[in-house]
Amino acid sequence: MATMRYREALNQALREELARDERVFLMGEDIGVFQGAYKVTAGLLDEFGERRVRDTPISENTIVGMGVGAAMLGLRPVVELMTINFSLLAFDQIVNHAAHIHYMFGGQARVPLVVRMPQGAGHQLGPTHSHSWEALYLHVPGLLVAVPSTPADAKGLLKAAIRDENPVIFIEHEYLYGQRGEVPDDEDHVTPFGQAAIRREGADVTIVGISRMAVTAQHAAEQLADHHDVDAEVIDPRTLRPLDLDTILESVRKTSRCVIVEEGWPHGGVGANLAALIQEQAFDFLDAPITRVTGADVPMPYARNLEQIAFPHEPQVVEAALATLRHL
Amino acid sequence: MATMRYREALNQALREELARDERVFLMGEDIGVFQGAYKVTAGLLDEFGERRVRDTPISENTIVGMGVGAAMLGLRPVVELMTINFSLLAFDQIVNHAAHIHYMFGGQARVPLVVRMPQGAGHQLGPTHSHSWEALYLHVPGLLVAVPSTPADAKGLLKAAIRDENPVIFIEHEYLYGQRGEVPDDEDHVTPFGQAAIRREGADVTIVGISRMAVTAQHAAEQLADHHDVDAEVIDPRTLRPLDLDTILESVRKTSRCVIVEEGWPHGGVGANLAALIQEQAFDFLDAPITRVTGADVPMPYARNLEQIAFPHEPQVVEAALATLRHL
Amino acid sequence: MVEHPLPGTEAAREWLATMLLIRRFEERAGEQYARAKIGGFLHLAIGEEATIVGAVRALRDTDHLIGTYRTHGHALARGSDPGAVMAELFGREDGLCRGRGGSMHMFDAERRFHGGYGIVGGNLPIAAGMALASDYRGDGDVTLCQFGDGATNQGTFGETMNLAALWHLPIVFMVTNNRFGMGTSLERHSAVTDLQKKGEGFGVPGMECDGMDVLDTFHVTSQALRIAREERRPILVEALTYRFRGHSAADPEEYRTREEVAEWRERDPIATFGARLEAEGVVSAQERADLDAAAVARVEEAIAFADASPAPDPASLYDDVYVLGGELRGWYSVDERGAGVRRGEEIA
Amino acid sequence: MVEHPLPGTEAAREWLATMLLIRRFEERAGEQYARAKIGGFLHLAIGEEATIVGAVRALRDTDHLIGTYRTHGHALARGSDPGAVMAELFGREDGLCRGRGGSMHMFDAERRFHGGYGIVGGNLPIAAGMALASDYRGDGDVTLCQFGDGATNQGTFGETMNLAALWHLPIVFMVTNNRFGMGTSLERHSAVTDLQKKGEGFGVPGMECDGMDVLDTFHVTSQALRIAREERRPILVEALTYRFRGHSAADPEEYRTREEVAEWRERDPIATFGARLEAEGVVSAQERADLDAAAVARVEEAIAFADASPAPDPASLYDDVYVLGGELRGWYSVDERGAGVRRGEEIA
Ligand SMILES: Cc1ncc(C[n+]2csc(CCOP(=O)(O)OP(=O)(O)O)c2C)c(N)n1
Ligand SMILES: Cc1ncc(C[n+]2csc(CCOP(=O)(O)OP(=O)(O)O)c2C)c(N)n1
Ligand SMILES: [Mg+2]
Ligand SMILES: [Mg+2]
Repeated sequence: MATMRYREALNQALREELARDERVFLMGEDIGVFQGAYKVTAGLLDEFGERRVRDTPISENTIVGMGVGAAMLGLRPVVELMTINFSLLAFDQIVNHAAHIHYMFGGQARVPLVVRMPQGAGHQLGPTHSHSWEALYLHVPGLLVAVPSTPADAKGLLKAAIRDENPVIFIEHEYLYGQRGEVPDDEDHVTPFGQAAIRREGADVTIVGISRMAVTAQHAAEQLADHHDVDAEVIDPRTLRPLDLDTILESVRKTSRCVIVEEGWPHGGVGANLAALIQEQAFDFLDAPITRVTGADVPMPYARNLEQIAFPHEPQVVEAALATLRHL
Repeated sequence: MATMRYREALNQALREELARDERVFLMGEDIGVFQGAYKVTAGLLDEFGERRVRDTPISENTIVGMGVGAAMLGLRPVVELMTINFSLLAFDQIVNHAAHIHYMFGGQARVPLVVRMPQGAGHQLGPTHSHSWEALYLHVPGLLVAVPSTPADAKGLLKAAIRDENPVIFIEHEYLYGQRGEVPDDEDHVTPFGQAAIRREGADVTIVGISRMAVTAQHAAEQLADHHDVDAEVIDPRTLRPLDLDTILESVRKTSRCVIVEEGWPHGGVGANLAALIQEQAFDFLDAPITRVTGADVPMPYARNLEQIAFPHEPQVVEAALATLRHL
Repeated sequence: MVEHPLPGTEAAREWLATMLLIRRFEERAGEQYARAKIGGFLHLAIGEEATIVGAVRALRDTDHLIGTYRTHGHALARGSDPGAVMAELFGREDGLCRGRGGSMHMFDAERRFHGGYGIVGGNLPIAAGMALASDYRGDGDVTLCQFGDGATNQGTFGETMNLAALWHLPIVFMVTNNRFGMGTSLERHSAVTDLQKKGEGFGVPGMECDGMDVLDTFHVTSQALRIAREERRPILVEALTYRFRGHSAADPEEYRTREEVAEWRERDPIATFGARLEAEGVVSAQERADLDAAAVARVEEAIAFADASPAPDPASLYDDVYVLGGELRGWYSVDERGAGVRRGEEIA
Repeated sequence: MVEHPLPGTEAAREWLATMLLIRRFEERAGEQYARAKIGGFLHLAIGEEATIVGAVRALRDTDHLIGTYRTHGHALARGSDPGAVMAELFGREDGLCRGRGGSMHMFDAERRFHGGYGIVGGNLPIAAGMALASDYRGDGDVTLCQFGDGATNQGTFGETMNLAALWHLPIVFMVTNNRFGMGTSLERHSAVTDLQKKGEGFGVPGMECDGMDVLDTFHVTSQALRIAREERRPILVEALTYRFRGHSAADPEEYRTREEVAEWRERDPIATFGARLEAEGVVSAQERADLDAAAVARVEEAIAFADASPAPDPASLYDDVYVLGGELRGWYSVDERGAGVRRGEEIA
C-alpha cells in the first residue's frame, strides 16, 4: 500500500497499462506537452512518446470517433475529454456509435474504448464547466459507467476499464484529484466493475453516495454517529453500469431507510433511477420514502456563494437522513 | 372540431403561427422542397417562401445553434431535426447553450427556440433511427419538454411552444403521425404546458403513459376493464418539464397503485423519475411498488420480431397493472 | 475525360459481373421492399455501381472499407455473400449482422468492410481511427472512407480532414457526389459545389473522378490509395455520379425533373462499360447476356437463402449488448418490460 | 506590412486609452485572482489588445459582437462598465451577468455584446443565427464573431462557414491566432497553419491582419465588414497576435520558450501604438502617461465598485432558469437538495 492522490493513482494506472499492453494508447486535448488540464497524464508523453500519448486538436466528436475506429481494429484507446461538459459534443459518437456498434453489427465488432473525463462543481467554473452528468450516460445500454471516489478505486477501476472489451465512460471528479488515499501496490490491482463498496456499516439508514458524494456521504455518516446517535451504512456503487443493486438492496432490507446523494440534477438523475429500482425490489422493507439529496435544478452558477448552495454538503445529507428516520 | 391526423395538426399549428407572427420561421433538413421527411411541413415552403421555410445542409449542431442565435435577437425559430436520434449531434447547442444562456447571462438573453423532432420504434429503422430519448432532455434545467400523444395536443402544445419564451424540446412520434383525432378549430387553441390530461378516469390503478405510450396505456386500460374488471385511470403528462405532478399524485392517492409506461430505456428513464417523485410524495398512499413498463435495455434491433418485443405493447401494461394489483 | 485502357480480360469481366450483381440485387431488393419483405428504409445505389466497384477494386484485401447507409453494393463488391446481405435485409438470423442492423447497417468483419452507418457523417471519425490503427501498427493498410455530398456539411468532415492531414493518416476519403442529399440539391446545401476542394482548407487535397466510369474511378482511387499508402498524404476523391432511384424506396422525387434523371440514365455505368467491353472484343454479346443471367440467378439464390433463414430467436434480444466476460457482477442490462426485473446476463 | 495612416486625433487617443484600460484591467484582475477574489479560470488577453480594439472599433453601434471565454477586453471595448465587468469576476450581484457567468461568460445585451462562451467553437453557430436575424429583418447590421486558432478545428467551424456562405449571411469571422490552443501550438493542432485559408473550402474567403497593430486590424476588419454588409459575402479575418500571459492564470507555460514570449513582447501593441502617436505628435509623453494613469484609476474604481457590490442573494438561485410567464402550472425546476421538495415558481 502506498498513499497517493487520486490524480496520481490514475496516472499510475495509465502508466502501468501503457507499459503492459502495447495496444493501449492515449489521445486527448493537451494531455501531452501540457501534461493534461488536470495533470493526470503528467510525464507520460516523455515516457511513452508521441505515438502512444497523442495531443489532439479541439475536436471532441472526432477524437472519440477515432477512438471507436481504432478500438474496432483491436487497439485500446483511452481518450481524455477535458471535462464531461465537452462530452456533449461527442455524444453522437459515444451513444450512436461506441455504445451500439457491437450490437448493431451482430457482435462482429468490439469497441474496447475508454473515455475518461472529470466532472463536478466547487471551483467556480460556471455554467459551461461544472456539471455532473453521470445520469446521461447510465441511461445508455452498451456503455459501462464508472464513478470512482477514492484513489484506490480510481486506479483499480481504470485498469479494469482499459482491460474491458466494452466502451467505458470513466467519470473522474475535479475535487477528488487532489485527495489522498491508500492504493495497493499490486500491478494487477484491478477493481471489478459491478461491485459496490460498503464504506461504512450501519443499521439505521442506508446512504448511497455517487462519485464525490460518496465522500460527502461518509462524512455525513460520521456526523450522524457523533451528534445524532444514528448508525448509517454508506454505500458507494463505484460503477453505475453494471450496477451492484444487490448490495444496495441487502442494505436497505436491513435498514429500511435510504438516502441517495448525488451532485447532478434531480430530474432523471442517478437518485431517481436508484429510488425506482429500490422501491420496486424492496418495497415491503421500506419504512420511509427513499430520499434524494441532489444538486440544485439549475445551470451551475459562477458566484461562490450560489455555487456552494447548488450542490450537496454534509448538512443536507444529515438532514435528509434524520428526516427519513422521523417518518413513521 | 375537425378530425385530422397528428401530422396535419402539427402542420396547421406551424401554418397558423407562421401567419400570425412574422418572427416565426422554420429551419431544417429537407423541410422545404422535400416537404419534410415525415411531411409535417408539407406546403409551407410554397405558402411562406424561402425566407420563412429554410432547407438546411446536414449540420445538426449548427442548425440548432443558429436557432439559438436568431432567438436571442428576438426571432422565433422552429428547428426540425429529422429524428431525435440525430439530436445527439446538437446536444451541445441544446444543453450547454439553448438551455443555459438565459441563466448564464443573468437573465439578459432569452432563447425562444423550438426544436421539433420525432422519435419512436416500430418501423424497423434499426439502431441509429429508432430510439426514444425524452429522458435525456427532461434531465436538463432550462428546457421545456413536450411529448404530445394526440392530434389536439400536437397542435395545442406546438402553438404554446412557439409562443413560449423558453427553449422547448418538442418530441413528436413517428407512429403517431398517421393517427387521427379531433382538433379544435380555434386559431388560439393553445394547450398550456404543465397540465396533464386524464385520458380515462378510474379507481383501481393509475397508469401514466409517455408519448405514444399514452395511447398504448389507454388501450390497455380498456382491456383491463373489458377482461379483468379493473378500472384504471390513465394519465398523459403531455409535458415533462414543467411536470404536472399534482395530477399524478392526486390519482395515485386515490388508486394507491401506479404503473408508468414509456418506450425508452429503463435505466434513468422517465419512469424512474416519476417513480422516485411519486414514492417521495405519496409514500404512505402506496399499496404496491410503482411499476415501470419500458423499452428493452438494448439498442433497437432491426429485425421485426425483435423490434416488436423491444418496446411495450398492451399485454405488458395489462400484466404490470394486474401484478401491481396482486401485491398485498 | 480521359479514356483509360482496359484492365486484363479477367478483371474487366469480373468488374462488369460485379456491377451487374449489385444492380440486379438492388432491383430485386426494391421489389422485396414493395412486398414488405424488407422493412425500414431501403437506400438503393442504382446508378452508382461504377463508383462502388471502381473504388473497391482499387483496394487490396487487407485495406479497410467503410461507408454509409447506402452500402449493399459495397458489401457485395467486397465479397460478402449475397445471401447474407439479403438475409440482413429480411431481418433474419443468417443476415450479415444477424438481422440487427438492416439495410443501413451492413458489416462484414472478415472482408474488412466496417459498415454501414446510419448517422450522416458518423463514419468519418471512425475511418480516421482505423487509419490511425494501421499507422500505429505500421501494417501498410489504407482505409477508404466513403460518404455522400451531403455529409461534407457535417462537423465531422472538417474535424476529420484536419486530423487526417495533421497526423499523416493512411486514408482516402471518397465523396460520392450524386448531386443530392435526400431531396436537397448540391447547390442548395453546399456553398462550394466542387466538392474535391472542400478538404483543402484542412490540408487534404482533392482529386476528381467520373463516377459513372468504373475505369476512371479505379484509376483515380488507385492513385489516391498509393499517395495515402506511400506518401502518407490523405486525399479527398470526389466521384461524380447520380442515383437513378429515389433517396430511399419511398420518395416521390419532386426535387428533380424526369429529364434530368433520363439524361443521367443515358450514361448508365453498366451499359457503357458493357458496350465498351463488347466493342473492344473482351466479351461477346452472348457473354454479356450470360453474365447478366448469372447475376440474376445469384440474386434468386440469395432470396431463397434469405427466405429460408429463420427470424432471430426472441431469446437473443439481449445478445451482444455487451461483450460479457467471465467474472460478471451486477446488472449490465435490465429487462424491465414486464413487471419483474430480469438480469441481462441471465438472458445472454 | 502596410503602414496605415492614423485615424483622427480623438479616435487615436481613444483607441490608445481603451487598449490601456484593457491592459490595466487585466493586470489588476490577475492580481485579484492571485488573492482569490476571483474564482474559476481567468483567461487574460494581455498582448491581444490591438486585435480587440481594432476589430471592435470597426463595428457600428448596432452591429453584433460575440466572442469566447477570453473577452473581458471585448466587453470593455464595447463600452461595458469596468465596474460591472470586475463585479462579474468577483461573482457579485452588480456584475454584468449578476455573477452567474463569471470571467468566461460576459454579456452585455445593451451594447450588443452577446457573450462570452465557455465551449470552444460554441459561439460560431450562434453568431450565424444572429447574422441570419439581421438578414431576416434587413436591418443592415453585421455580426462579428471572434474565436481562437484552436476553435478552427471544431466541427462547428466547417458547418458554420458553409451555412454563412450558402445563405449569404452578413457576418465576419475573426480568428484570433495567438499561436496556441491552450498548451498546443498551432503547428501541432492544425494541418493548415495559414488560418485565413481554412474557410475557403466552404466558400468563405480569408483576409489577414497584423493583430499587434490596431490600425491594420481596424482597416482589415472594416473592409471585411463592408463586404459582409454590402456584398453579403462572409469573410474570415485572421489576426496574427500573441498572448503574453499563460492560457489561464495558472499555467506554467512549459509549451513555449521565454525567448519566444520575449520576442513577441517587443511588439507590444500598446507600446508601439503609443510610441507612434507620440512620434507623430498626436499625444505628448505626458499625455500618454496621463491616459495610462486614467486607465489605472478607472480600474481602481472598478475594483472598489466590485468590492462594494453584494454577493447574490441565495434566494435568487433559481432566478432566470426559466422565463416565467403569467399562467404557470407544474414544476419547472425542483429544489430537491433538502428532504422536502420545493417548487421552482415558489422561489422565483
Ligand atoms: C446525422 C443525420 N442527419 C440526417 C440524417 C437523415 N438523412 C439520411 S440520408 C440523408 C442525405 C444524405 O445525403 P448524402 O450525404 O449526399 O448521401 P446520399 O444519400 O446521397 O448517398 C439524410 C439527411 C441522418 N441519417 N443522419
Ligand atoms: C469544447 C471545448 N473543448 C475544450 C475546452 C477547453 N479549452 C478551453 S480554451 C482551450 C484552448 C482554445 O484555444 P484557442 O481557440 O486558440 O483560443 P485561445 O485560448 O488561444 O484564445 C481549450 C482546449 C473548452 N472550453 N471547450
Ligand atoms: Mg448525395
Ligand atoms: Mg489560441
